[in-house]
Amino acid sequence: MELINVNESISKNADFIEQIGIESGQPVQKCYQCGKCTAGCPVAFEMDYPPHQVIRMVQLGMKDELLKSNTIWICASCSTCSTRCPCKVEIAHVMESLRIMAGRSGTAPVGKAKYVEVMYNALLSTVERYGRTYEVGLVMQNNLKSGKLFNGADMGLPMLQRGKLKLMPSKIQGAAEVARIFAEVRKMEGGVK
Amino acid sequence: MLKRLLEYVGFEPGRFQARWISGSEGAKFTTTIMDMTENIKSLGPNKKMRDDIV
Amino acid sequence: MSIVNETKEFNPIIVGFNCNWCSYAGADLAGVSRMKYPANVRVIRVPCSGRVNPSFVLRAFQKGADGVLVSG
Amino acid sequence: MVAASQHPNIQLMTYSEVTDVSGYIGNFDVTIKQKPRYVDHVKCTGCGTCTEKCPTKVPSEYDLGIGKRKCIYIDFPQAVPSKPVIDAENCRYLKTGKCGICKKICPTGAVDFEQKEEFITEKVGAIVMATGFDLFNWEEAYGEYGYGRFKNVITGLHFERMSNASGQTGGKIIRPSDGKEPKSVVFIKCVGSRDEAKGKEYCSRACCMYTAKHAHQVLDKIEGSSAYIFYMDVRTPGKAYDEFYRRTVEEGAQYIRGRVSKIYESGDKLIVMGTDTLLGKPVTVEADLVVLATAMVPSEGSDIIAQMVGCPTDKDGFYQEAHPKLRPVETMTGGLFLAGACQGPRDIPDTVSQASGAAVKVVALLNNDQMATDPMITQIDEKMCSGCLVCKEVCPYKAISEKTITERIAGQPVERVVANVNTGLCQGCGNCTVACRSGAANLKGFTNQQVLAEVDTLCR
Amino acid sequence: MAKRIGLFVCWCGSNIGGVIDVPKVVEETKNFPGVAYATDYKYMCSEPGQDTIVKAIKEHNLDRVVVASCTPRLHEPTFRKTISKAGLNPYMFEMANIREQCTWVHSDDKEGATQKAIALIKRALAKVSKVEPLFESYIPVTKKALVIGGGIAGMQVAIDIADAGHQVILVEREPTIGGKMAMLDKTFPTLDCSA
Amino acid sequence: MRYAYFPGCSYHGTGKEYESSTHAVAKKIGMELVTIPDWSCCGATASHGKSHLLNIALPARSLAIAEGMGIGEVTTGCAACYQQLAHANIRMTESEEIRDKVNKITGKEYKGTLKVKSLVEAIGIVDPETIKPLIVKPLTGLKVAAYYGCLLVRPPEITGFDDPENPVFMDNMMKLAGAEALDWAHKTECCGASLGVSNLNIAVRMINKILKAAVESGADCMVVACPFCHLNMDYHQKSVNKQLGTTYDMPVFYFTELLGLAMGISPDDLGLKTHFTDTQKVLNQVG
Repeated sequence: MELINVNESISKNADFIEQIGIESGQPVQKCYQCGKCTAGCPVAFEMDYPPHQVIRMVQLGMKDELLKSNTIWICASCSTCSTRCPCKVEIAHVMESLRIMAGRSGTAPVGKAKYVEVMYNALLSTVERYGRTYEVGLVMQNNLKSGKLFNGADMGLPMLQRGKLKLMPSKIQGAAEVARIFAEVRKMEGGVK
Repeated sequence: MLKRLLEYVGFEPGRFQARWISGSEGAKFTTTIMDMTENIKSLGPNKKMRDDIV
Repeated sequence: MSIVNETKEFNPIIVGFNCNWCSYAGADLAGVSRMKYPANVRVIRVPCSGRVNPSFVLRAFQKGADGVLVSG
Repeated sequence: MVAASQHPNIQLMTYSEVTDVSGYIGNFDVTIKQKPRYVDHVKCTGCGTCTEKCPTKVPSEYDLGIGKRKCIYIDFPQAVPSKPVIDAENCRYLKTGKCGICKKICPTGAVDFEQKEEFITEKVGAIVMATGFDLFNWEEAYGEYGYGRFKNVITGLHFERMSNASGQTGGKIIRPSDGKEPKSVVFIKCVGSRDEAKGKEYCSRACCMYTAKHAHQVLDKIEGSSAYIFYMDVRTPGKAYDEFYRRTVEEGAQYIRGRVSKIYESGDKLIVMGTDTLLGKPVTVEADLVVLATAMVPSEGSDIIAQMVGCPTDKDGFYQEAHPKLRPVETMTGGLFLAGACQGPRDIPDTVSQASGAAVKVVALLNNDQMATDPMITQIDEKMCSGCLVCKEVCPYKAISEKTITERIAGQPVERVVANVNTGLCQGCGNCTVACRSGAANLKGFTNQQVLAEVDTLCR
Repeated sequence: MAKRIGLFVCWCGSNIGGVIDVPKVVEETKNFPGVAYATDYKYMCSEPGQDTIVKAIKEHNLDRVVVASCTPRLHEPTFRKTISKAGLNPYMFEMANIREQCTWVHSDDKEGATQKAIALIKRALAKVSKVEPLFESYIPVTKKALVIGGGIAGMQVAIDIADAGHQVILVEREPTIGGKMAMLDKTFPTLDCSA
Repeated sequence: MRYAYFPGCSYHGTGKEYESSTHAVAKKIGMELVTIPDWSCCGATASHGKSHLLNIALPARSLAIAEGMGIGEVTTGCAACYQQLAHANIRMTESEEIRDKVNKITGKEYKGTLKVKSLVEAIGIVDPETIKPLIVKPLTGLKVAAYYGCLLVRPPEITGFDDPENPVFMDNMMKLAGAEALDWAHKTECCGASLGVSNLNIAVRMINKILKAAVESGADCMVVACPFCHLNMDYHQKSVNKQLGTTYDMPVFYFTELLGLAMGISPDDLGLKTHFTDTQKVLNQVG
């Protein structure tokens, strides 16, 4: 097991600890590790670090491990943890901020986390192009990128039969406006992919 | 209220502070003094109300 | 009364009105713990921050204080 | 309890409430309301015939609703005084005028439906607040634990009533839903305590120990049982406390470090969803009974008494001591002392020591025929006082009253109201001197002139 | 009558004397209006230190005293007693806190600390020039106590006061005393019965 | 009762029957739903993993358009859209700084005058006396497990209309429709949402837990108020059976569908044919 030098970790990543506090707006230092977040988390079973450990790692400045962890992507943002936290830490917000930071730092998620990221990107890129989600395009792009070519292919036919899939994307009139939103945000934040 | 009065006569608000510091908060006292000193240094000397200048 | 020498580094005079039970004790504690802070604050002990009459504060400014701290 | 009731120097007034307090240290005037008991306790011998025959049954407050009591009742067999009272809210006779069985059968004729509430006034030199605590109302806050909808989720106090031999179950621990003996019991600590979001930020101090005791009782009394305790920290700072806790662990109690996120019913079991933070994994436990260690909060009505006697409270409603370390049993009001959980959560050993501490303070005061007062108090210059009495409003100690003086103006006697400071009540805070517009109020030892001289010198 | 102030500056060993220039401080403050006598001593609160004060009051006919040493929260009562031994009203007294709020916190700025000590002593001198004798008043005490609440705390208080020979009224709103404790089964850590 | 209506991207996709039943029921109870012209995607669960600003700006565009319609309140059937809109609305009303920044990004002026309600709330607050006479075919005897999921009720700072631990709005509506609303364990457990797309093997375990609790409670069917919940509970039920060897056959309805049935709207008009689990046995049961 890896030995962690605590003073080094905290001093090296002081900026990171502060940044997470600012971006998420959450009083991460208040956490006293009761674990209620993990106890109620519906996806904890798939995470490499359970939610309460993620908060602990933020407190200790373990940036590299956090940004590489699959937890921040597996988190379904259901906010069960935030709702029940005795210290009023909205853990789901912290997870979001970590995802955003991971994206910014170019840390590529792997495995299951990768699929989540690919799906998010696929969804957003259809939105950027058409203004709305385009399900067929989304699934196709998702599968191409995630390498799971036939994922959900068995879903397509029954969906189609029930009229639940439109093969062609519907572009809204204001699609350019939506694209502009993406562009502006990129300009402001400098390099959101 | 006093603060508003002071501002009214053109006084920089940083010069007057009211703080709650309990008997167990020595550190808070220290930081309050340090912050205030810095703050007032940047404001410069109090010239507005001094008897000898007015 | 001395006029502040503008060429020297400005060292403000801060007058503190400290409650005997709270912040005066806090200031003592800072001493006991050997903390360090600038020597320009001078404390007047009052029985309670409620004792501080606004006129005291105004008087301090009139007489040349650069800052006043009332703490309870 | 018997010691307190039989002491020749103690006048015991049960079923009574303090309704008014005035005066100051050494000289308080108090009014006490004696609620009607409808039983003459001089005539009553405590034979208990009436409680046997009373036809009305209501849930027992004493047993927290687990059991029932009669309408004319004694709380529990060892109660002091061991004489019954009639609960007017539920008594058939008092509500409808019919029944009166107790009156008919009482061998000494002690039942008296005509009793009215009485007010007694007393003069005392010191007052001790010992109003105790209540349990945090978790049913209102903890939806994830079922809002009290699950019968087999109970509090530690309920558990005490079940394991107490004089309780309704005769000391048998059962599941309230079906009366069966629980084999798997889960304890959850810090319910309401250390929970800023739902309850109180503070630690309730006694729960770690009584939960260890409960776990011990489960393992001791129920054969083949298991006890699981969800905790964040085990706090055992008392003589022989940690040894007790360790013994419970060695007896087989499973301590799991983590909070419980949710409890739900599945069949006749309760599923407890928690975490083992030491393992770093979520866990579930199947339970027959869940016992919550709920937070201690100030007892109901303690705020009313606080207002009556002028006792400051902290942000959680506990009575505020004069100084947490140096004057823990005194208050900022002279002659008013604190004992027990009304000042903050504490266990029995601490309560007893604090109570003795408060007693010494009272005795030290009462040993004197008269007492010196601090001279650094407010002085009113009656000539300057305009009688506006703004000072009276701002005084936190209710030390200022109005007084009528007679002056001679142009040879004519004229009556005029001025402020008057009670030297026993004034604590020398000086709030009045700031409020005083005419400059009549001055604080001896910290006069305006003195402070201004200090200011002048310092700023030079 | 002209005021005759006595000023006593304490070294507190090296606690004060090691940081500020005590003789200089005395020199700078002894000409403050009203000061009739000024001196310094190693430990003002020690018995010889207190004797110095008593002697000086008598010899120099002082009517009020300033001691510059530690926080008044520590030794104000001590010195009040000292000067009343010398026949002064104990309230004709003021302290300047040049330890906790000066030398201890400014040991890295000796010049600043010295200046501050002078200012603080002058403050005390200014205040003491304005003080007047104060007298305690006396109020009678009713020898009876009221205890509100008949739980474990209330019962214990009542018994202890009663044992000391005073009357106690113990008020409980429920029909029985005992409070929460009476509801308990055995009590930790000894598992003895609660009732 | 007039609302600016935000259909959400699944309106003619996977959540088609929600859309049709919503309009059918709204018409019955006299609720006017005016679709926000040229609305755009709210960002769903994807944008908050990308950028805090984008996450507010995407829904802000639709909010700005809706504000221009002069209707004070916005509603949407989709729980995810609801939360995105409500979240953006709160952030933009709370802080002028964020509002100005976001308005600059969208190029549209949103002043922050709107109220955002979920469809559950919008219909839930309708006076029961208005709905009662419309119930012509009460769902007598039908045992319903109302499933709220996450985003309708959490986090309470944003949603706040119903209890996050034991919500009752849908239960009350089902009772109004004559059905029996069951008290069951997992009303607000998360179904996995988009994990159903990206990592189905994770989602099936989450779905399984919820379905199991619903079956244990003795429910004849589940009722939901979110296209994602529906997709996971309904369509992926079969995936759960396949992957975990279970044999669930639990019909899953949108609450608007069951309300519609009770109001006598034909199953075809409600779009009941397009479910993946068989709805026939429930239809038979309620006649």
